[in-house]
Amino acid sequence: MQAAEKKVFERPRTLKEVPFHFCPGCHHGIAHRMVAEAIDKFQLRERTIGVASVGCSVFLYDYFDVDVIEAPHGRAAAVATGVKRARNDRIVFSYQGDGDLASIGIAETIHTANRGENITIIFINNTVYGMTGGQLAPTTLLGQKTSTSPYGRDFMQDGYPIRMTEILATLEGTAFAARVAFTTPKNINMAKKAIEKAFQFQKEELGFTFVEVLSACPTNWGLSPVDSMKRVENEMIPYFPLGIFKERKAADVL
Amino acid sequence: MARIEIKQSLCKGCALCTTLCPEGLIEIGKRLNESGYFFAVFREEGTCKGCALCAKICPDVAIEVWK
Amino acid sequence: MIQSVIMAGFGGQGILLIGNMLAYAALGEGKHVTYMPAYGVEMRGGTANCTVVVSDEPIGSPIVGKPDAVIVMNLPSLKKFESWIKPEGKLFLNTSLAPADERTREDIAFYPIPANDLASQMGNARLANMILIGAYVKATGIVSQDALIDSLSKVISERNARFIPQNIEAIKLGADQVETANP
Amino acid sequence: MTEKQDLVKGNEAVAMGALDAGCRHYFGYPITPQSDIPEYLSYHLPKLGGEFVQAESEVAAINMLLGAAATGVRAMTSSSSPGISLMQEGLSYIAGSEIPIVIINMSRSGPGLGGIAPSQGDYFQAVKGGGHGDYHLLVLAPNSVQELYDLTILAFELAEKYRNPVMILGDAMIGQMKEPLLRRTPEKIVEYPKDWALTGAKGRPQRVLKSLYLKDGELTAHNWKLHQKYEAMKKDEIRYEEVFVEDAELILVAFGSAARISRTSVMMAREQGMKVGLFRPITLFPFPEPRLADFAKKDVGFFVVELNTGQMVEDVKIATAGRSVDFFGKPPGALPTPEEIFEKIREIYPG
Repeated sequence: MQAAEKKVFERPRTLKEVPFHFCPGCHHGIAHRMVAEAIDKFQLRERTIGVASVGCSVFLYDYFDVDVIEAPHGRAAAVATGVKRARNDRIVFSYQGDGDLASIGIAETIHTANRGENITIIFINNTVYGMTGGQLAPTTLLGQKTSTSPYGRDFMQDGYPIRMTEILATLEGTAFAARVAFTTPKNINMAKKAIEKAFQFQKEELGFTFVEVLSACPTNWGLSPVDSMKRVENEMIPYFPLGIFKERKAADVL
Repeated sequence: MARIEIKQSLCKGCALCTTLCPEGLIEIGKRLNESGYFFAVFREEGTCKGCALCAKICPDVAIEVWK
Repeated sequence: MIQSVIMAGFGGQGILLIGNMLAYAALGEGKHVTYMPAYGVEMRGGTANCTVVVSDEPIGSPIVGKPDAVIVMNLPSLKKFESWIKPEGKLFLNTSLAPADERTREDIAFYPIPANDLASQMGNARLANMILIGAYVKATGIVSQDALIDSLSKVISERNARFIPQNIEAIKLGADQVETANP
Repeated sequence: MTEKQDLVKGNEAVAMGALDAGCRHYFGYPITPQSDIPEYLSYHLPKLGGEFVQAESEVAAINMLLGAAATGVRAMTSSSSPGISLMQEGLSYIAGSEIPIVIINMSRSGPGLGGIAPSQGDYFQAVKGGGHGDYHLLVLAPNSVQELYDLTILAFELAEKYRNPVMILGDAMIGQMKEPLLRRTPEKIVEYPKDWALTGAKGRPQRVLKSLYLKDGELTAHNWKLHQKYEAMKKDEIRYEEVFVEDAELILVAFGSAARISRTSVMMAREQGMKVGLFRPITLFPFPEPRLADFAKKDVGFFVVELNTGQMVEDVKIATAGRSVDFFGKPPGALPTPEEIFEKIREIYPG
């Protein structure tokens, strides 16, 4: 007799059963799923408070079945700090794009990490401002054409793409910092583990946790979803190497 | 025997799943869904191993896997 | 009954300290009181002044254009505030640092007190402010000398409590100057 | 007077009021002339199990406040004019998201870096919105150390009652002055339901606090809802103080420090037999417009005194439409003396 059929992959409980508004082939959906899976894995849904940022991911509350507060552009890390300080037994995460986190909000990002706030930031780096139509981002690659760098990013004009994970990994308050991508089955698994670890670290109160996700933006890149995935692999990863850049073993005891 | 279920209403036809399926069992179909996308379809030919790579790469969480 | 006083001098002469003492003394006697430190660029310029108003009734303005009295601890403050004093008001002048002949008003009561010299004779030049506030309280009767002495414990930290007896001595010495100083 | 009175600095009275109102969360950034507030709270909050965070900027501070208050706790920040300008973005979001917070502006002088002298140059910013969008703060203007304490406690209640940011608009004068304070700790902290607070969606549907409304008609409805709230404040929350207004032929209108100084000028005028009164708005938003309109029905002149070149005077003119309104403005530098204002009264006093 054949064993009963079992569901081996299903939508995480924390992710509402509604279609994403993201463009076809956008990696936000994959990152959303992995965050929801991490929340489910540690049974955190009922004590999680999400912080939505300004950008394509602003509708966080439409997809995550958790309490959510919306932050002004760039301020998600400060808002998350406030939430955590008021409710230190809750799990607090913000989800931010590269314009939000690495440009207008870089001060909040760095100081939140430096204070070792026990929160998790999921950082989506797709090298452009997605929601406003593909303008130059702090992470735009050299030579990359965007709607405000029509001749390609030139370091004489716009400086260099910023590597946030490396910067944050240097800070004492950071407990975990990793960069991941979804380009291969191996990378997908690594990404899932990194996001889980970030939430696990927060649960264990080890300090600030940060996961940078290299993400495709087929619409603003003008590439198909499949070609966009190749661009992440062939152009982004060489400049933004994947891996765990900081992993604290235990909470600092001073 | 494993199989997948693609929720056609969630699918946007990005085709990322078609690139990862080791057995080549997924393709973009010829029909449009309610949102106007040619959605991915599963060819039920019996060689699916239930590896779930298609589901893991799907940006729209449109795939469920049964084993 | 409402009385106002402006106290002025260099930063470090203890002007704000004696302003606070007077305010605490008034509070101790159940009076209404406001204490307003000088605020502005002067604070950064090395000078200090404050205004204290003491009254039996609720006080309106903590800022005073025509004070009943002025306590002056240095020459620049004399030049700035002498003209503000109400007709028939009182000027308490530290003549150690602001010569008596620099003053111009004849319509006010004048209390020339060589506060720094007296303090030095006591062995502690920092007591000049206490001598002046002692004289002011004696001359105006705005609060009792006992209330003023009681206020020392409010403004002097426990760490420096051992200096309180010296301060009391200086207050009394200041009070003694009133009769000799008053014309 | 009771034995419990102590001589307290205005800024410290605010901090004491916050603690006695049950506020245990403070986020701020140092700026003259209000740093006594964070200094006091950084000492006391940890001992009370609270949180004191010195943020990296005023921008971060107001957003930490947004996050903390979103969870339903009483939270506060304080700053002074340039810092308050930096907080305007956050205030707009907080008003739009209907999160109760208390913000103290011990205002100094501007524009720009301006100076540290007392000023009332932030009146427009405080009462007309300040940030982008169609919103108001509820604005309270204390004029004594006691009122700084009492109104800070009230501010927390009103913030929760209306789910709206409440601003205490003081200035360098009342923040720095010392007066006797009676610390009348409320026996019971007045609180309002927090069925909106983010605490984790345990056993209830998800809650969201946001200011983005993109669906058809949603934002229109949201703006009208906020408007209704401001109308309710106008109906129920107007506060003012009157001195000698009954028979007055000339009514001084002033708030905060300017009112405090003017009060003495009014007494001087009364001693000279002049029928002069003082009307002091305590709420600047909602502005006591109806009461001023009542006076305007009588044959009475108005004289507005402000520590600026003319801001509240516009609201007085609206409220007293048709009446003569004189103005004496004193931009930052030296504070006006009561004698100076009295001279102005004498110039314009009828007859």
